Amino acid sequence: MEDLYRIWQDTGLYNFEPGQAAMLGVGLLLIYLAIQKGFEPLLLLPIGFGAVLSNIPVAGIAEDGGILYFLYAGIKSGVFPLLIFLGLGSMTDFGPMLANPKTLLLGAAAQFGIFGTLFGALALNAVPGLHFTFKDAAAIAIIGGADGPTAIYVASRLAPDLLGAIAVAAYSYMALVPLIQPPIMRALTSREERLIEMSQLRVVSKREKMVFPVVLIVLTAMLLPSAAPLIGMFCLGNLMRESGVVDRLSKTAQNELINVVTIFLGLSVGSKLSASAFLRTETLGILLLGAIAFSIGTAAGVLMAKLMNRFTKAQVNPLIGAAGVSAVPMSARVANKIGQEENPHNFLLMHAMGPNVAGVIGSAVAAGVLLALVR
Amino acid sequence: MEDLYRIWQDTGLYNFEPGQAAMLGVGLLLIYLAIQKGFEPLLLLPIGFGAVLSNIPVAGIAEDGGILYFLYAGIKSGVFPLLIFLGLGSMTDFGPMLANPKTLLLGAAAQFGIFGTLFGALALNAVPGLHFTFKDAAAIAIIGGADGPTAIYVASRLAPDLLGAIAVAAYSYMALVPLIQPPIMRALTSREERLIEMSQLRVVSKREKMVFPVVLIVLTAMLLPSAAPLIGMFCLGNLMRESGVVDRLSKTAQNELINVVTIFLGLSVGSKLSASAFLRTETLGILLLGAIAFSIGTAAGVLMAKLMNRFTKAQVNPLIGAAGVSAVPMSARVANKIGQEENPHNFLLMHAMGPNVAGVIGSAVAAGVLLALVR
Amino acid sequence: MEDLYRIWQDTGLYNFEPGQAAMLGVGLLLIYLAIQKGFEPLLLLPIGFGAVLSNIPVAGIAEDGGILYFLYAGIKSGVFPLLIFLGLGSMTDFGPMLANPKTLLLGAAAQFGIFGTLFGALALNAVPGLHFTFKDAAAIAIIGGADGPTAIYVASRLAPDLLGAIAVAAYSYMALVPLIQPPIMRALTSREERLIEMSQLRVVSKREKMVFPVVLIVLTAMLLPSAAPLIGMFCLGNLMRESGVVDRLSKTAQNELINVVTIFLGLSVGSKLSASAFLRTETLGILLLGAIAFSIGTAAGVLMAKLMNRFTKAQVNPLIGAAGVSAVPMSARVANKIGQEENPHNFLLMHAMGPNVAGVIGSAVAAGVLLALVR
Amino acid sequence: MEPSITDLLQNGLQLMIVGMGIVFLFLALLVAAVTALPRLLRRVAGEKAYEQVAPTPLATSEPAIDTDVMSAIQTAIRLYETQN
Amino acid sequence: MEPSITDLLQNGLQLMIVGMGIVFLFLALLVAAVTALPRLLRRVAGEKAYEQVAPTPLATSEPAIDTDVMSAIQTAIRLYETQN
Amino acid sequence: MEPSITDLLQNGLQLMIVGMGIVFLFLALLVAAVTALPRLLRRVAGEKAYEQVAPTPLATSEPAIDTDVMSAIQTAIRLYETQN
Ligand code: NA
Ligand code: NA
Ligand code: NA
Repeated sequence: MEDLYRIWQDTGLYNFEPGQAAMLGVGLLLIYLAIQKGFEPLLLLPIGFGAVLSNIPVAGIAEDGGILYFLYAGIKSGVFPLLIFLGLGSMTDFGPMLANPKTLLLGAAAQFGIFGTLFGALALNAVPGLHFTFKDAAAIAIIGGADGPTAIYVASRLAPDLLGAIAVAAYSYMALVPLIQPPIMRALTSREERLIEMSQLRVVSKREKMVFPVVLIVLTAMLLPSAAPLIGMFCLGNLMRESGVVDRLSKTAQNELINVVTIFLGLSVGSKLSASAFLRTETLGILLLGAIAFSIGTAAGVLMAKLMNRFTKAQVNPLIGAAGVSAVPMSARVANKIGQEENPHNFLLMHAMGPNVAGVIGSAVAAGVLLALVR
Repeated sequence: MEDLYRIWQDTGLYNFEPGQAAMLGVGLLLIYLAIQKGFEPLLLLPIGFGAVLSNIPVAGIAEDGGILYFLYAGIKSGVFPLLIFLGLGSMTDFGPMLANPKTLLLGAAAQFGIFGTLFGALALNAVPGLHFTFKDAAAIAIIGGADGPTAIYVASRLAPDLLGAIAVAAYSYMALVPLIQPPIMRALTSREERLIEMSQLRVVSKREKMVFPVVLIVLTAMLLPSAAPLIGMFCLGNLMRESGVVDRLSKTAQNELINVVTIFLGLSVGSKLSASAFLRTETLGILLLGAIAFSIGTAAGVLMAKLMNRFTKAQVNPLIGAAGVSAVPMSARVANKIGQEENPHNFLLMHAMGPNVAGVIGSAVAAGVLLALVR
Repeated sequence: MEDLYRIWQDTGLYNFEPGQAAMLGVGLLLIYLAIQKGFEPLLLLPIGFGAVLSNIPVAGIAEDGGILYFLYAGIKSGVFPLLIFLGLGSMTDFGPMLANPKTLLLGAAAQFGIFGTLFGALALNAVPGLHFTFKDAAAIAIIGGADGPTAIYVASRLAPDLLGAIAVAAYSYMALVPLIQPPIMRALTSREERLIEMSQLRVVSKREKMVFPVVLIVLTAMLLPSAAPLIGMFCLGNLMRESGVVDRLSKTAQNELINVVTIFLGLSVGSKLSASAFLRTETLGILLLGAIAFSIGTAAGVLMAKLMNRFTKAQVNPLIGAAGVSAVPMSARVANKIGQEENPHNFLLMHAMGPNVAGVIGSAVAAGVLLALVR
Repeated sequence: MEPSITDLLQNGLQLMIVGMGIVFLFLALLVAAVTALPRLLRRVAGEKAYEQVAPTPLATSEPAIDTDVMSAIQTAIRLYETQN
Repeated sequence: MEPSITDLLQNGLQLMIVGMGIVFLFLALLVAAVTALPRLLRRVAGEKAYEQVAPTPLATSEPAIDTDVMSAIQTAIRLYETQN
Repeated sequence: MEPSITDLLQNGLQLMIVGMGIVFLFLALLVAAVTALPRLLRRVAGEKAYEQVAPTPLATSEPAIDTDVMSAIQTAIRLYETQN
């Protein structure tokens, strides 16, 4: 019964390395968090399942010839995150931001979460056993953008080895936004500030919405070409949406196309969750830095709002500054909820959508800076 | 008029080899069967059309540079059949199987169709003019799994040359299930057995359905990693379905994604229906073996049910054993129909769905065994 | 602040070459025409945006490693235009053509637009500064087919460098059909001719519609294999539609699949709109020749109808001859409109749909001739 | 050596003649095939089968609706005009 | 050197035995796992949680409808038959 | 040679300053552009054109088929009205 022996030699039980078993557990944990705790299930369920599949010994699902290996080409080439951006663009309504343009500055301020974390990651090199290169630090810092596809895009370019940990951290903390942000928001604002009611947003014409993505891509072309792939695909999606002349393309981009790519993207990210890449002290560092990144971004957004109130008459409720980290639409909802704790009739949701989508642009701009300067 | 002469030299009429003309006829026959006879049209129509296109002389549609050549990469890499499995997983309800777990054993027994056929294929080497290697025999045997994507996946790995004939046989016999199975089912059962009424299935909780795909992939990882790609993608689809938190992904997997891949898969399979690969004595052998495979599988399922009835009190109607070959949901319907011939109030459909989906798992496991041991 | 200097050196402002700036303008113009003037927005919006993206300096979006570079593989391989044809086939109703088969000849006559333009393009070599090879001329001539995917398919095979200009010309003139055709149609017909009422179309049986695509692909296989990829994918789509047994595949082919491919195709075409390829005297020649091509095709269709009226009793309104250029369904609508100017009760739309879809076949046949003879 | 314009034009003319010839030949063959089709199908299917098909068009797959709607409206209008 | 038919058949027989053995072993293990599953889930979730789950199946996502509908109809028919 | 932590931190600080600067500059420019946008659009389109845009959006969307059906129906209605 040589066959029986060979099949025994081919079993997972015979071949499991401790690291693989542990990573299988990590994959199952992600699936559990996605389903039972509602942690960004659209991404974390496929990522977790990808981790399970790619850590099955012998099967080689993530190695050359396996399906996850082929799918990963979509991340390596940058195509998957860019197509996700196309879909997100065709889902995004820039109306609230166009109605109150100064909220763009809140989206700018929150990017301090990125650059502060970059500094933090470099400082962690002082801890024995941790070693982050400048590229690593930049890739980790982008978690502070609170924007999954941007993080995956940048990480796949600057530090592919850290991609798994960075994506997991990014999506986990996005899911944890309702836990991370409120204490910071409350600590940095007075009750009076949280009670500020904002004037109703003006109606934004269809034409304005249509011209905006064109203005944005032209500005990007002029000033920051390295951000053009991300911002460009986002603008294309948004233009398809707002132009109203290619509805069938826009519908497909925001439904079937983004769904298919999401499945493939999640599985591919999961395929990078190998023991050798994930079970390192560095991962702990990344998880720590991710939490710091979200906190800094939140604080910077709130403080920026308070600063703006010193200079302009039309007051901004500083809570919406926290939405500048993006994590669309979670952080906008958090701002709204904290506001209603003080006054149930104070609806901040639409006001928070402005900095929220501005945060997407802001982190794409920051990504462009990192891609241009970190080599 | 040199041009006229050149275009005449480029016509199909000038270039048709007899084999190509014959294969064009085969393609048209498959299309006819698909449309007029309802033979698994979703697959056989694209396969037949792919055969037509790839046998047009000069055009080179299935040669390097032609569209069918590029599409075939999706089979060669295994990606297409695995994506089909993802979609099927998100269409499958394991409820009836979970309600009556012992029906899993019926799905196991029916796999005797695979291994018995393997033996038969090897025996056919005694016939002069027929020559099947061990790999060929294993690839042919998988027809007995009555599961299209599994057959295509295994054949593309073990015997790509036979892929066309194997796929055509697999789907044709699946369509012929209502003709092949009933005589065997009647011959092996008594009237009393066919009249057996089964106790109503218990309600299966959502949580059980959700945990099952996770249990299945973990077991596969432990015991039979070579089956992990097939079973893994199936489990992912099923988990997306049952988790209820990623409905948009699940809907896309079971609709647009599987539809697109089905078109591409069918065309690619058709592109392997060349005269040199199909017009051989071996194809007759494959067609013969396919019929045998389905018959053995059916018989084994029925006999297993009878055997089980000797040991357990809760009786199983042996007709549902025939559904163990999979061929979802055709063979379950056949079991139901034969049962109602004896007693119109005996609804076996739901009971037959248990072994039916168990048969899918069973043949994926058998495929894993073949892929692990046949080299 | 070396970083600041480096980022300035990376800006578009620092790097813009005049040609890139101009092409960015061309891209924006195409977007404007698509949205504000309704110029075939499904294609020209993505094409225009692709032109903008690919002309952003430094970003390299259309260079090796950029997303548009990867997407362009879908044109280079011919896969994208063929998938579009699959979708168009599953959207096309050949009923009106089958009800009045002689309208096929109108679709044949209109292809004179192609071959006349070929001659014209070669003649333009007499103009100093213009230089078209025979391949170039053939690729330009296909604009006269008034069929986007056919033009892109042929151009990608014969003159990839001219692809951008040819696609832009093809889609622009299709959008201009309501301006280009009417004067020619009026000039070549008398009032009496424009008043001709055609007898009502007979009902075409489902079976006829189902058999037609099979007849068409078999004829193509026999006589003109070089047209088989285009006509084959069209026939597959049409057969999926008319067979009625694979509705889910047909729906997907004519919706999500064609939408996704349209976005990718448009972007890829746009990526070929570089200054060096587009800002040449040749482009002016192409635009001129495109207008001529549509005019010749229109005239030939109308004159053919008049000729046919001399030989058959059942009179054909010569206006529907203009629909033979294809440009589905625009030119059929134009025929209907001009007819109703004379007699508002004369409904030519359905009659014009016959030559309209015949024109699609006609230009695919002409494409086959060009691909077979021009090397 | 580059071909002269005269050569090019001569080749172009030749291609035009051959090309239009083939296009017409192909579509004329198609006219013949399509014209013969209904009779052929009737013979294959037999009178009864054919008649059974006749009433179905209304129930055909939906993508064809545009055409059906158009011709229905057309018919309705014709009817209306003749009756008033 | 080609293997003889006898060798092939012997190998085939061996693979058959090993293969069917593994298939049965695997699915039998699955039977055990699936049988233990509801009890395990009840223990993990606690009685209350489990009962809270019970009423939901009707409200589950729609693709499952066929199954639910089928078993509902089955129950209804059984009831009807026993009561008449 | 590996860069020292001090070097890394210094570079990080520099990148932070430059990066935040560019982010703010870019988004501030966007604020300016967006603020100017409505006025600019009004000037380009002219008051009248601008007002004319308002009522149309409902009628914009693409499916041109309905247009044909619409005009057929419209014609039918016209006919009816004139003749009765
Ligand atoms: Na952000
Ligand atoms: Na099976
Ligand atoms: Na045409």
